[in-house]
Amino acid sequence: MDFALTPEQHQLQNSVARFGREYGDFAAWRRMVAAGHAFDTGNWRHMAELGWLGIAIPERDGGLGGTPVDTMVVMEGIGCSLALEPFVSSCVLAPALLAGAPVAVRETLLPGIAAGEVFVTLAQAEPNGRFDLSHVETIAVPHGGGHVLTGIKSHVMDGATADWFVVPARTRGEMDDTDGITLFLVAADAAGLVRENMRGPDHRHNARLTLDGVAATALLGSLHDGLAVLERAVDAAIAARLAEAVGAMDALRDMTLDYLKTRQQFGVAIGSFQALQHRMVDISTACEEARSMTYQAVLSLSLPRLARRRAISAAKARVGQTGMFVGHQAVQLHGGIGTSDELAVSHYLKRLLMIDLSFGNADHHRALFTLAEDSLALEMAA
Amino acid sequence: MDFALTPEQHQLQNSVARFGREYGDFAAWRRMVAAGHAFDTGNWRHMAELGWLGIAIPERDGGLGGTPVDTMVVMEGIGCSLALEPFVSSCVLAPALLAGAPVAVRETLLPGIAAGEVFVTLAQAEPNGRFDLSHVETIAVPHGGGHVLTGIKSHVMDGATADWFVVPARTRGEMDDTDGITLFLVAADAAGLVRENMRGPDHRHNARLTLDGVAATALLGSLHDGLAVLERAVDAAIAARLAEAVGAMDALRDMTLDYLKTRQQFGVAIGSFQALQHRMVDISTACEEARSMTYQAVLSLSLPRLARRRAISAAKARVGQTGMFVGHQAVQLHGGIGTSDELAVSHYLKRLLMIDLSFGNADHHRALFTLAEDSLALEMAA
Amino acid sequence: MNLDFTPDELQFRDEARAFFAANVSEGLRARVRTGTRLEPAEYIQWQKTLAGHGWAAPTWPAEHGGTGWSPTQYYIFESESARADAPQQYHQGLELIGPIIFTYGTPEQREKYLPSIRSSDHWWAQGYSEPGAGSDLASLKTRAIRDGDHYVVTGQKIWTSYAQVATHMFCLVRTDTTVRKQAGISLLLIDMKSLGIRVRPILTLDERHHVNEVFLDEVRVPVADLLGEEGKGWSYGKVLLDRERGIACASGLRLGQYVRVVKDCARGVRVGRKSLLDTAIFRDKLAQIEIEMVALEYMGLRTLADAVAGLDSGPRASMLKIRWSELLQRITELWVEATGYDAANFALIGSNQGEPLSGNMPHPVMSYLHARVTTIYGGSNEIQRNVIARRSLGL
Amino acid sequence: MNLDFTPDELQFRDEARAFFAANVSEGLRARVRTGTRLEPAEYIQWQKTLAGHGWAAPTWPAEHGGTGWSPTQYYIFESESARADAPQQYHQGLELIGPIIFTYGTPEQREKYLPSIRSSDHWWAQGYSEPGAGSDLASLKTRAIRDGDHYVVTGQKIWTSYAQVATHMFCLVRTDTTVRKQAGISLLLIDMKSLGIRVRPILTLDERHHVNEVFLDEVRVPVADLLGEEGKGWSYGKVLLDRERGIACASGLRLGQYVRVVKDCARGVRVGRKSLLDTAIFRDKLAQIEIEMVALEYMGLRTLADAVAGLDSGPRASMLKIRWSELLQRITELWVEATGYDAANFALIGSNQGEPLSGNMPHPVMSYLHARVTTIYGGSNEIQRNVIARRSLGL
Repeated sequence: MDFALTPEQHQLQNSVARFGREYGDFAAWRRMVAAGHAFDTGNWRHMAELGWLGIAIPERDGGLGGTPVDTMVVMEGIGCSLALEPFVSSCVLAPALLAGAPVAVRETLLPGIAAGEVFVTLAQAEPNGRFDLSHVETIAVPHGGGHVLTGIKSHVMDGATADWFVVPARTRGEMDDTDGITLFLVAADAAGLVRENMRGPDHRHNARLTLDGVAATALLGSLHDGLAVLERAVDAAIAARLAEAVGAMDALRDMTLDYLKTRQQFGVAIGSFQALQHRMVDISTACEEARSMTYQAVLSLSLPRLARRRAISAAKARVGQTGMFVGHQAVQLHGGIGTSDELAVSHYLKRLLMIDLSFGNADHHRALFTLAEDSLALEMAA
Repeated sequence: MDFALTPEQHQLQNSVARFGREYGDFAAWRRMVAAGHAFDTGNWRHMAELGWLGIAIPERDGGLGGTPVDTMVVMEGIGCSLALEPFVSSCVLAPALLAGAPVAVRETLLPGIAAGEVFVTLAQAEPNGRFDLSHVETIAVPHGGGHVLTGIKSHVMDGATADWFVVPARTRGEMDDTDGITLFLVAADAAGLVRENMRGPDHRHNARLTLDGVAATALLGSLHDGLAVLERAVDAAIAARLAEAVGAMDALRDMTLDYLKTRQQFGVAIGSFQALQHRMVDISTACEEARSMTYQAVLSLSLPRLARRRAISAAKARVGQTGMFVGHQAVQLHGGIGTSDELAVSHYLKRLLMIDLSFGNADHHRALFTLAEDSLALEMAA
Repeated sequence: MNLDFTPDELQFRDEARAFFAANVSEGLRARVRTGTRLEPAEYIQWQKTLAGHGWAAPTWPAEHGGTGWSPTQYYIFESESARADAPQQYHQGLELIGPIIFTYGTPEQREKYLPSIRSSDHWWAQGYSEPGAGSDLASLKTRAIRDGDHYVVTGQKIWTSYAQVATHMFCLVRTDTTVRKQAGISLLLIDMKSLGIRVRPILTLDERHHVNEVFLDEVRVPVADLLGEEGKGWSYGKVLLDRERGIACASGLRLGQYVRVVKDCARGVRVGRKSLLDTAIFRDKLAQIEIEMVALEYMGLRTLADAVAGLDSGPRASMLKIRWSELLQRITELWVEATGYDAANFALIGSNQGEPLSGNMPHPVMSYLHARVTTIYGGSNEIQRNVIARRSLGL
Repeated sequence: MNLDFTPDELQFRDEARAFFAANVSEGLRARVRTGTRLEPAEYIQWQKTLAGHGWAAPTWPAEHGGTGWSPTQYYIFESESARADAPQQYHQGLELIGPIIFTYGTPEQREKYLPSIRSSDHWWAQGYSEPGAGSDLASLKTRAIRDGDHYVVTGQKIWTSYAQVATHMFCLVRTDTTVRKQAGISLLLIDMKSLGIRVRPILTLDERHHVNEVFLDEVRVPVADLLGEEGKGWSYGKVLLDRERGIACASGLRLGQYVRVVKDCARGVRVGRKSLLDTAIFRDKLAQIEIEMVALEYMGLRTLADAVAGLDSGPRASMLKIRWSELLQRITELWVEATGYDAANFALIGSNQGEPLSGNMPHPVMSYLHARVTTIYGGSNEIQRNVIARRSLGL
């Protein structure tokens, strides 16, 4: 049992930190965002050259076959520098969703993802589904040897820049049935697909898709049985996302501590006030909690389903809460200047808000935690 | 609109304060409790002489016919001095429960209550009923012109010293039906009644009753229709109880503030530490909130049912929460000494804990608040 | 102790209710219900509507053109306004400088400024905070040097709301640098058209422009526009801070508007076969907030009653500011939570850039972000706690 | 980075599991599950059971009669113990003075004291706090004056756990009053049978007697029972405080016991036709606590891993103490809440006085009350935050 990184992971961490220093200039970030870019394509190319984009892709598919810990190391750096690159969607979520895809599909997409030339994301959320993965109203009907899809996918992370979508659609059963969900690959330029692009408060470029008889390019995995793959892929994506949160929280902690030490009011540094000191301690403790939770989430990805689900939902709930706490307190302790768009502080808060929301918020995951907990207890009793 | 007391109420308040100074000695309180007394009978006699016990009793029944505000003034004093006298049960709850009772019953009991010679309380709670007033499993069956009762009343406030119990029992319908609940008067020495006496962590003497074919002395009010009277009486009792909480909270606030100003550590009064100052501010704010909530609860007792229910449940929930906060923080800020049985601080905490619990806790009343809120909205829309 | 209105007050309530029913258009109502700050033009229009009815200055005495209402009438006015989803009045002229002008100003100043505040022909901005003087206002550095009939003002103000549209700014300046801290500070009324004033917008975290930096470079201000006495500006400033908290008290009444909006939002969100509003956990959180709002309302009423009775309400104004801002933040957090993934929709991009989004977006997120400011401005909640500890608890 | 145990560790886990299965009687298990502190006799009996298996001192090196386990083995031992509802060991001798004796003590002191700690033939009490020196230990006043081969000790200690049964007390005393604060403090090992010691019980808010005042009136302590060097007692004391927090880390594992008890309790409570455990609001609160416990567990594991690797874990020990005590309080509050009106049943009175109450009463309330102490003792949570701010954040 240890929480140490391997020498290779240490090297990766150093490389991520160097990357952050070289590319993580906040003024440049603001200019990029103001110019309406979804992310920095130069950054993305560089990440591809460093091999990071293939970390979660098996070696046989042109990737590095890395571990969730490797992904975590990269995501912490991304969180720390507020990078908007679609790493989780294209490089963590998509490879996991394509795990059971036909060889031809894997050969087409995965090397391209690793090279940073192909963008894939998941189009799961529906207008009436809230955060429930099994809520699939989008219908897939057989047509000419394949399937055509009709439905609405209301929030597609990084959807504005994706070339392909993995779309869960219903091939049998009722609205919230766990059975009857099948994963399809849909091209962004497919006929019948309408894409509305929207940016978030965190400046990510997402999309809303309306599918009206869209022909799927391929069926991924087995018919009716897509939920297990979807759930596993989302859990891997959550773990990565939480590492991003940890990076963002640590960055906020550091800049807030620095501000407390330098900002003068009433003739002294405001960090000399005990009430602010104690708040700062609670911020630091929240960062430690989030990091511990993220480690256990990352390490749970190889466990059996229920243990994994319990760990991931516990972590998602708590990192969301601690992230919001740190975000809110960082703004508060900065005072007026913390509410300015010109300072990075509030942008980290917005990113943490979106992370708390992504893949379901704390309330949702507390409920899932309880479900997993009860099922584990039954299993134990049996 | 005003929150001022009348001159008479001011006089009452002064009299209550004087009473508290004369009788509210904590060392004497501890001796009394250690001797196993339920309360101080001398105090009780004195209260009777001052007329307080008849405040909530109509003049025609030998009382003073006072208002809920008068009751509030007395209860604040009781809370402030940690008095254990069964004022709420015998002098607030019982008179309200007897509102629709036959004249003979009223004539027998109410003047005695006002004189401090008769003790009446409510035996409502049942083992499977949690906090629900309509959960009545105790059965009343007609017998020889009256009724006999069978069931268990698991928590009877001040039940150890009561001469009479008002017992809600089911005369028709199913377990949680709102219809079919009838109020009966039962003598403490009735055949078939077994009383187990228990003291609380707050040293109140309560009881658990087992009724096995106990003949009721009288039916109070109308058959099947007791719930409305019960609910109204409990709401009046809650308002009184909250005033007690306000008295206890203010007492804790004052002694904690005093401690902060006198206790020296690291060469200064601990009240000079900003983190403790801010905590003390939050304690004071909690006391203000509790007082405001109690005023609105007391003033709501004359409103139509839904508005009253909304007000009472809001107040019960919030005063419970703020009371626990103040209790916990008072102990915490006192440090080690705050955890000693020899100091009053922890006894106030225990009393506040029991008040939070009495008539249903915060969770219960948040649910009732929502019920009332939704019904009011429907009413408004109609 | 009673909560009943007198017959006169009941009649006034009906009058106010009728006024709001007649004068708040469905469009304006919808705008208010987005939960975001109005544009200056909207504030001005609403102020003119009130002025047309003689209700321009609800807290001012009649002799200065106010309504001369009792605190109870003001409470009725504000609660009917909130109930009708009417806008709040923009307060900086009306509440933060007007009362100082009619209390300490010269007859000329009263005549020159008060009517235009009521009619909203003048828009006042507050020039208090400086980059180095936020919570610690007494350390402000903007200098005013007497030069004949003028002060020559040089310095920098920050977080100045709506300086970009303001016609005037009331401004704390240092007229004497030889004394310490609060002493030596004066209050000037500055015409924003004066030479030497430069306004730099600051975009806030809600991506809106309502605050600014204001640079003053040898701005000449007539001595006639000194408010009160030289060197006493600080004491007037403290009156302002107290009044600012008074506003927070009335703002408490507005929280109900947000709750209605959050309920509407949650009612429309499906969770399985239920609406989000009918799920236990969400509804319980909402109930908790509503209950705390009842407490806030009654703390406000008690403060009001003290005002009617001419009593000092102690630290309750600061407590109200703390509780109101904390509750506003929690309500808006819950609003964002209710919207679910829609919260990610801040603006359309690409071909339909600039078009409105569905589902009331991005108002919940904007309100949430803007609400972060409320625990910072008007004396941060930390400062409020310091003030209560020192002044009221004697710590 | 991995959480896997080695084959040896897995074998040890099985051994520990079997040991607890065989040695924790159903009665003891039930006793532990009441959630209240054991009686001294029960602690002693359990310590003897462990000693009989060679597991008397799980954190001590083998050379001093400890198990010599790795931190991972200790973690396994503690988690299996918690899982089996086994008691915790009483820690004052084992953790608070034993390690100081084997680190700084003379060979004679080691020989005299260590075996009896392991066998629990000696029961040690901690004589640190004084009426005027709680959080501010450095201002303690108990004097020790050298008189030949003895120190003569006069003063007063407070909050001394189990002084009424202790055979020995390790005691901070002032041996030099001419220097300030920490300097001049020494650590003495005092036989509780010495003349001049008087123990006055303090009843705590849970109505139990486990702490005391200890009055020392010219108590003669042999110089041979000075631990380490004169005037350096403070530095050993700091080591003790750090270890005390380390205990809190292991205590985190015990929170699961409470959660099981709360679940059992809530399962038996009816709300309408459901069990309380199945109601959304209660279950959600419990889930929140369980989730925070997972975070605590992993913060503890990281601290443990740092210990294995010989790394400084920074402020995490203080953070663990804060989070553990806060969670324990919330769990016990929820336990009391679950019991409903039964929480009012503290003791039978009248004819059946002293008989046990139904439904596990009054354990929930006693646990809840006792838990209030945990944010105060071992360095109050306020002090812990001060320590983190100063040492780790540099504020």
